Amino acid sequence: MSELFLILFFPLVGFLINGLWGSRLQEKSCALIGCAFPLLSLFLLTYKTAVSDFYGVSILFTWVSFENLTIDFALKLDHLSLLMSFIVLGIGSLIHIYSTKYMHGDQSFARYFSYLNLFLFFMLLLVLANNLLVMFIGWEGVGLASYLLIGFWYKENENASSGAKAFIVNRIGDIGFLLGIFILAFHFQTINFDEINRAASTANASATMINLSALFLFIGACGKSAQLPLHVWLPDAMTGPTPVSALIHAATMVTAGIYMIVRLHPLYMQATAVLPLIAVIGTLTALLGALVATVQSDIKRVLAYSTVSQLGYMFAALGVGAFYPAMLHLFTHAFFKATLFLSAGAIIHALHGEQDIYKMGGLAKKMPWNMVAFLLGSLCLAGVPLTSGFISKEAILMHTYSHSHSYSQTLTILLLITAALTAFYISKTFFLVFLPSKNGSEKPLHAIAFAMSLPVIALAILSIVVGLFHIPAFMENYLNLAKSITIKEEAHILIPALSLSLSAFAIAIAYLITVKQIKIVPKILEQKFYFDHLYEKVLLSTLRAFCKRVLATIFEVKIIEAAIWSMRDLVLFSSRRVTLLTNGQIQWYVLLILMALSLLMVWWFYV
Amino acid sequence: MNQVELLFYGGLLIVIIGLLGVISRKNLLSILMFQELSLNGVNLVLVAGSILHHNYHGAILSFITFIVTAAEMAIAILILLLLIKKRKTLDVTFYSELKG
Amino acid sequence: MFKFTLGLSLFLPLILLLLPSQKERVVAWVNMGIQLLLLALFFTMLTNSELCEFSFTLSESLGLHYHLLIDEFNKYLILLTALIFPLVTYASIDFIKTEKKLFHLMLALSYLLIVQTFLAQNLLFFYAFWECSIVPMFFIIGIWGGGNRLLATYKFVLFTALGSILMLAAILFLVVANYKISGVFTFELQPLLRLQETLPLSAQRWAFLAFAFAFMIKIPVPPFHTWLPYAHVEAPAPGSMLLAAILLKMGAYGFIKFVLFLFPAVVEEWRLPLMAIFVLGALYGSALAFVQNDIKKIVAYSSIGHMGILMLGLVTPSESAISGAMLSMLGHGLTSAALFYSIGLLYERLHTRDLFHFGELATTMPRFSLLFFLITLSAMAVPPTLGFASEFFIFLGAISYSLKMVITSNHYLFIAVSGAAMLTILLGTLYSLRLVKYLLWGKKSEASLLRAGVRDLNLGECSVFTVLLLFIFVLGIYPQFIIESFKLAIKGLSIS
Amino acid sequence: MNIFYALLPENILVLALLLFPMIEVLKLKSKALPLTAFLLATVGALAVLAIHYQQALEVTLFYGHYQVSPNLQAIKFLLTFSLLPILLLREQIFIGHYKYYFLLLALLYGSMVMISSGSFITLFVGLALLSIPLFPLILNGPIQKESSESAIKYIIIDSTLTALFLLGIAFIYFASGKMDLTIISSDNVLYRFGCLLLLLSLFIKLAIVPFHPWSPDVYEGCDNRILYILSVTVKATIVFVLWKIFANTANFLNYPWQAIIITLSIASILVGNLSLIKQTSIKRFFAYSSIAHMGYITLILVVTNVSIETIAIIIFAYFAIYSISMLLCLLPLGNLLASADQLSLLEQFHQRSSTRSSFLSFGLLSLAGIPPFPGFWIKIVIMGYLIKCDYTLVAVIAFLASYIGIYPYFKVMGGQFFGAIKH
Repeated sequence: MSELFLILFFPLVGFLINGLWGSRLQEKSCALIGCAFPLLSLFLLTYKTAVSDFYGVSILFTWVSFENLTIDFALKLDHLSLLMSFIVLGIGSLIHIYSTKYMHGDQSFARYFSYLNLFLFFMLLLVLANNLLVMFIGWEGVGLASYLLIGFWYKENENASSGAKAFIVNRIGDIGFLLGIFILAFHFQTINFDEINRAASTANASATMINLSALFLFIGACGKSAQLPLHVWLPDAMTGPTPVSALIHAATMVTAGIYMIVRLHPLYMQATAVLPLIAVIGTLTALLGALVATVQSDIKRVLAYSTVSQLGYMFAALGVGAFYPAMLHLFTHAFFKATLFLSAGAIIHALHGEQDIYKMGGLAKKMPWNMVAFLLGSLCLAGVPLTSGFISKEAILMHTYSHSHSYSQTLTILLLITAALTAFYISKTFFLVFLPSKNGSEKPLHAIAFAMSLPVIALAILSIVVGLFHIPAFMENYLNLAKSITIKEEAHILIPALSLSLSAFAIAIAYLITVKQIKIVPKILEQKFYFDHLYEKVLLSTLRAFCKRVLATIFEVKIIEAAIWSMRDLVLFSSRRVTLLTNGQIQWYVLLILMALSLLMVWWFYV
Repeated sequence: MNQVELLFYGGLLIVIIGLLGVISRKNLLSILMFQELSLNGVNLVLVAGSILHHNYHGAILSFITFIVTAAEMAIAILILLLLIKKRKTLDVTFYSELKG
Repeated sequence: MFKFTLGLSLFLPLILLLLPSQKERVVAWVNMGIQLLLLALFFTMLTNSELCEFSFTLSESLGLHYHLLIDEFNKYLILLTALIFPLVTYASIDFIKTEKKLFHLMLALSYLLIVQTFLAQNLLFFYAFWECSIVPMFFIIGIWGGGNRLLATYKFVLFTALGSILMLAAILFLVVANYKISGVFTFELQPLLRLQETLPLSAQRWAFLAFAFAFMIKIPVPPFHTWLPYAHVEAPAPGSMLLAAILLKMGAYGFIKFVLFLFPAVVEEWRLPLMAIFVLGALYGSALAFVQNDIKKIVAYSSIGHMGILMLGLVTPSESAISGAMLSMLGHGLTSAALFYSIGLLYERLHTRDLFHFGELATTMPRFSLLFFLITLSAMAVPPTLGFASEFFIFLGAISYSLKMVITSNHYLFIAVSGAAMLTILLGTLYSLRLVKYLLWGKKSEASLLRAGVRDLNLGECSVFTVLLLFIFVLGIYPQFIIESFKLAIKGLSIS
Repeated sequence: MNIFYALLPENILVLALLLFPMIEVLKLKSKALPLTAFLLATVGALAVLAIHYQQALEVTLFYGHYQVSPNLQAIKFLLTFSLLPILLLREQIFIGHYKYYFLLLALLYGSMVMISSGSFITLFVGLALLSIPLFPLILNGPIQKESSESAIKYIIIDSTLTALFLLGIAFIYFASGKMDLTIISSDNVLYRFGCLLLLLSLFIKLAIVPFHPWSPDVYEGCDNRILYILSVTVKATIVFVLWKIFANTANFLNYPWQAIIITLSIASILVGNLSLIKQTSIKRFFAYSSIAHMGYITLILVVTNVSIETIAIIIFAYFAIYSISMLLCLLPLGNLLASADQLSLLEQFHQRSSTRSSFLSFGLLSLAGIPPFPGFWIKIVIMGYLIKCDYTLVAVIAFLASYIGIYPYFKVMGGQFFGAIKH
């Protein structure tokens, strides 16, 4: 059982070595250490699962024990967390190998690898947690690691500020998460997952408490997985190195929210009031993400917004109670989005940092392998049949369609539209980048090392393979999550037909647009629905102005200081008055005595 | 009203005149004289008391007051001499530098 | 054993007095040596967990017993003081340039007074040491302070003196009331505890107000906090380390010992207004910390925020909240000491405290920025640190108590108050990240005075940080053994 | 014979007093003789007083006009003992040891007579003896111009005081016919007015608020030894006399008396502390602080439900502590006050001589009433007794008034270390 902690602590050891002695070692050994430890834990994980069936909970120590609540630092391995840790470690190691070459020559190379290993440690902690607190520690740790990695090139001010923005938006979500933990701790007197799930399904759990805790946990998930109100940080997080975006902002970190909800799905089954909300927010985010992605010019921002919309898809699935399709989509999305990001990274690396797709062109012949990987990735994303993306997307659409609620029909229509839009913007990007065009730059391309293209190709193959060989069916009974929807029979034909026709139509339009170089950019999309404006100009500046003007000046100075200074002046004024009493004339003193005497005499007799 | 009350109110009147004189006069010497006057006024009251109560306490005390006032005035006048030598003036208003 | 340690801490100032004033380094190292010895003694004494007591009666008729007792509440505060003082002395070796011997004398004096205040069980002696601890701080800020230090010292002295004068009146009132009822004229805490049944509630309210007012000034709870920014900005780095780490805790400790124990009925009756005041104070403090441009002011206002949350924990009658508050006393003590130490280092190198004069410290001072970043983590309450553990427990207690209130007597205000309290985490993140952004990351601003020759931390300075960080992270990861010892203490507070 | 024995301490003083004119007549030029004579007399008196206290001698002489009892002897012991530190303070103006010590002995003799007086007559004699020797002492202050002015002021105030005091005695005698000190509560208007006059005239001597303006001017003029005598010995005798007359008539102090005393003493604490803030001269600073301190001690007269002896002990302890703190303040100053008398002299005092400045700060802190120093404990005792006979509100106001005083004391003390004793 203690191997579980070993798996967890290997990346931590990597972080410590690189962190403390990184600057002394040269680049090669840093890279070696950086990649070795994740691979080691991946190998240990596969060896253990293959050899002995060592699922179950292992407790390290009790973190705290009050009368009615004991929280212990425990890890748990079951099918769900095994799957997630495979994703994390698998994609993580590939990205480590990829970034050895990508970050080649960067002078704080060791620092980069230490942060990556730190991220892996916290992500594993989050995935393998047995109770909400350990998950929260992983949750915040992952936010911290993403803050460090986004602001990795801290020389430019806006990198640091976008890192800070990511961390702050995550913290807003985390406050919700904390509230959820407290409500659960108060109501069920425990925060272990299985105890909560068991207690939630019993009768005496009060509906309001369950709904409240589900809502707040969902707010936490929104913060982390960039759903509608709190999604602003993900596009800005692209200022970090591309492997970072691939690992953190595509495959692993952003999926934490979905994993949490799937982990607590019995609780969410009972939370009948919250599920529709999740579904609606999910769909809206999906739609908004897709819409904005269509007008993005920076290749990484296109992929960022597509991640936002795909996450929206997953949350919509969760909203309608289709937990398994959501996990499936998460699984497939992790692979093909990682492929897209890595190949985009390779492209940027080749074009010496050029990220604007309108300035790229004609890379098909120059980078054939990359083109194939990008093509496969975008096919999955667009949901073309026979790809893994198609299978998971169809599963979600079918479940939303056959969901018994009144609004589920509208949801399905919206999701179909987003599917079409996704197909449109990904194919537009593909055509713009790879089809020969005049504005492509003729500079000699930066050589792409083999170590960079290997992971890209591997991921591309994986994203296709995952779809075939009825792996989804195997996974369904492997995860045995609760199923509450029976799919209507007509859905099997209607949904695939509709989505196919729509995406084909979208790809055609995309081709037309790239050929004609038509560039129509509606204002509202341009401004990303004014969300950034809302946060930056409206919320933050009013808060700062409020604190500065109202609190700092009016309250602090005008009221409190003024009160103190007025007391001081009163004392000084009275002390001046009192000292005037002794004005030096003797006769005044004698007069004072007689006056006081007579006054007291009068008071004496009339009292 | 019989003799004793007359003596009593007479003495009281003299004391009050003495005190008022101290306040109003400008010349230091006259202030001292008025204080002497008020002290003697008190003697009258004391004597009136001893007449009323037929015992000699009041008389003894008035006798002692004579001694005390004499001593006080003696020293006071000597000090006045010193002041005149130094400050060449007896006006009270000049003796008011120490203040605040 | 207890007598020996107390005696040693008593005669520390005298020993220093005898040393020759020319050889400053000798004085400094003797002072630090003795304080380290005291730390060791206190540590050994506390770990074998028998409660040491020491008392002799000064005058029976007046009930003046010089009675010192280490109980669960002040055990860890004593350890905190014993830990912080050697660091402060070490810091003062290179921060204080003039009158070194006098400074070390003042440090020894305040060490003596603070330890006695924590241990005193006799109300009058508690008051005596509480008021006298102003004098060393008065000199520390006054002589070695910054620009307008006179205003800062007098504000500090007058504020705390006003509070303690009212407390003295309340103490006398209690003692005489006890005398009238039980015929025994004593300042001891135990007999006064029985007072809460007999004393009429209205009299208890007045006494409660006087005590609470005195402690609220010291903690600083916003309406009475204006002395803290002045005192912190003007105090020399060791002085503000001492002020933030220990003196603020005296207020909180006093609140537990003399308000929660003496007037539980009044606290019960006014629980909601109290919680509201503390939470508003915390929000106010953190909001102000967000807009300051002077880094010392930022940290000063942030400690107001943290202390507000700590007091919220104290007032909520749930076991996790109170143990969280005790933990946060240690946590805040360690973090604010480290923060002020780092600001002192920066000031000593660049002679500026303006936020925008820094930038790109990560490249010029890599070791400093790593340690500084870890400390801000604890200030922001990020998980593995002690800051997070304590705030987690406080909010856990506050939210579960308010939920209980909602269920039992559907009293919705409690939820609003503890909900608002959660916002302090967000505000905390905002100002800490702003601090880190302008200090560590970003390009060297043109106004920045960062010459190339800024030297990074030497071994000594790093060791100070590592000691503090060690405690922060170890206690953050394993707070159980401290929570364990609070269990029976909290029973005394008869919490549901 | 036992009359001579009972009066032995006073007789020793009289003998010494007689000795001094002899020295003048014989024109002995030796400087040390007056000092030794003074020392011999005081130490002899102290010894005899101690012996009397041992034997618990209890005698009333001269038909009740003169009492001798253990605690009276103890009080006399304190007064003579409080006079000894004068020798430590360096004198500024040399007016001839012979005259100086002669007047001191007369002063001491007067206070002894006043303390053990049995009736108003001896009381009046004592009062006269107490105040007249002070005229020449004040006159010989450091700066001739100022001290002469303060001497004349002191004379005029003192004579009005004796006039009022006598008037009070006359009224009491006229109304009751008796001269002994036991005050009875009668509703005879004249009698009660006489007692009021008596009380207030003694308050003038103590410089309680409405009658206080003379004391800062007088203090500013005289040199620091006389300043010490004025504020400690003279005021102690007056307070003990007040205690003798008013404290033991418990029923006497019904409503109006207590109200008067409380208002006056609270007012004097307030005025004393308030006017400390704007002071620039050191001597005036001590004058106002002594006004404030007198405010505290007169409060003790109001306490009724406690035995007379405890009040005497409290007054005893109060003046002992007060004299110690005054000494702690005056000794370090030494001849600093000879030339100028500005508070600004004290700036950077610490740099000049650290030991003396630390003594001065101890003295100032104990005057301010900061805990570990004696000034604080005695205040606690007084306030404790006040609250015991439930004057809680009075105690709280007294605390707040003393709080105002903390700033000036800290300002002066701080000034030594920080420099710039500006407001």
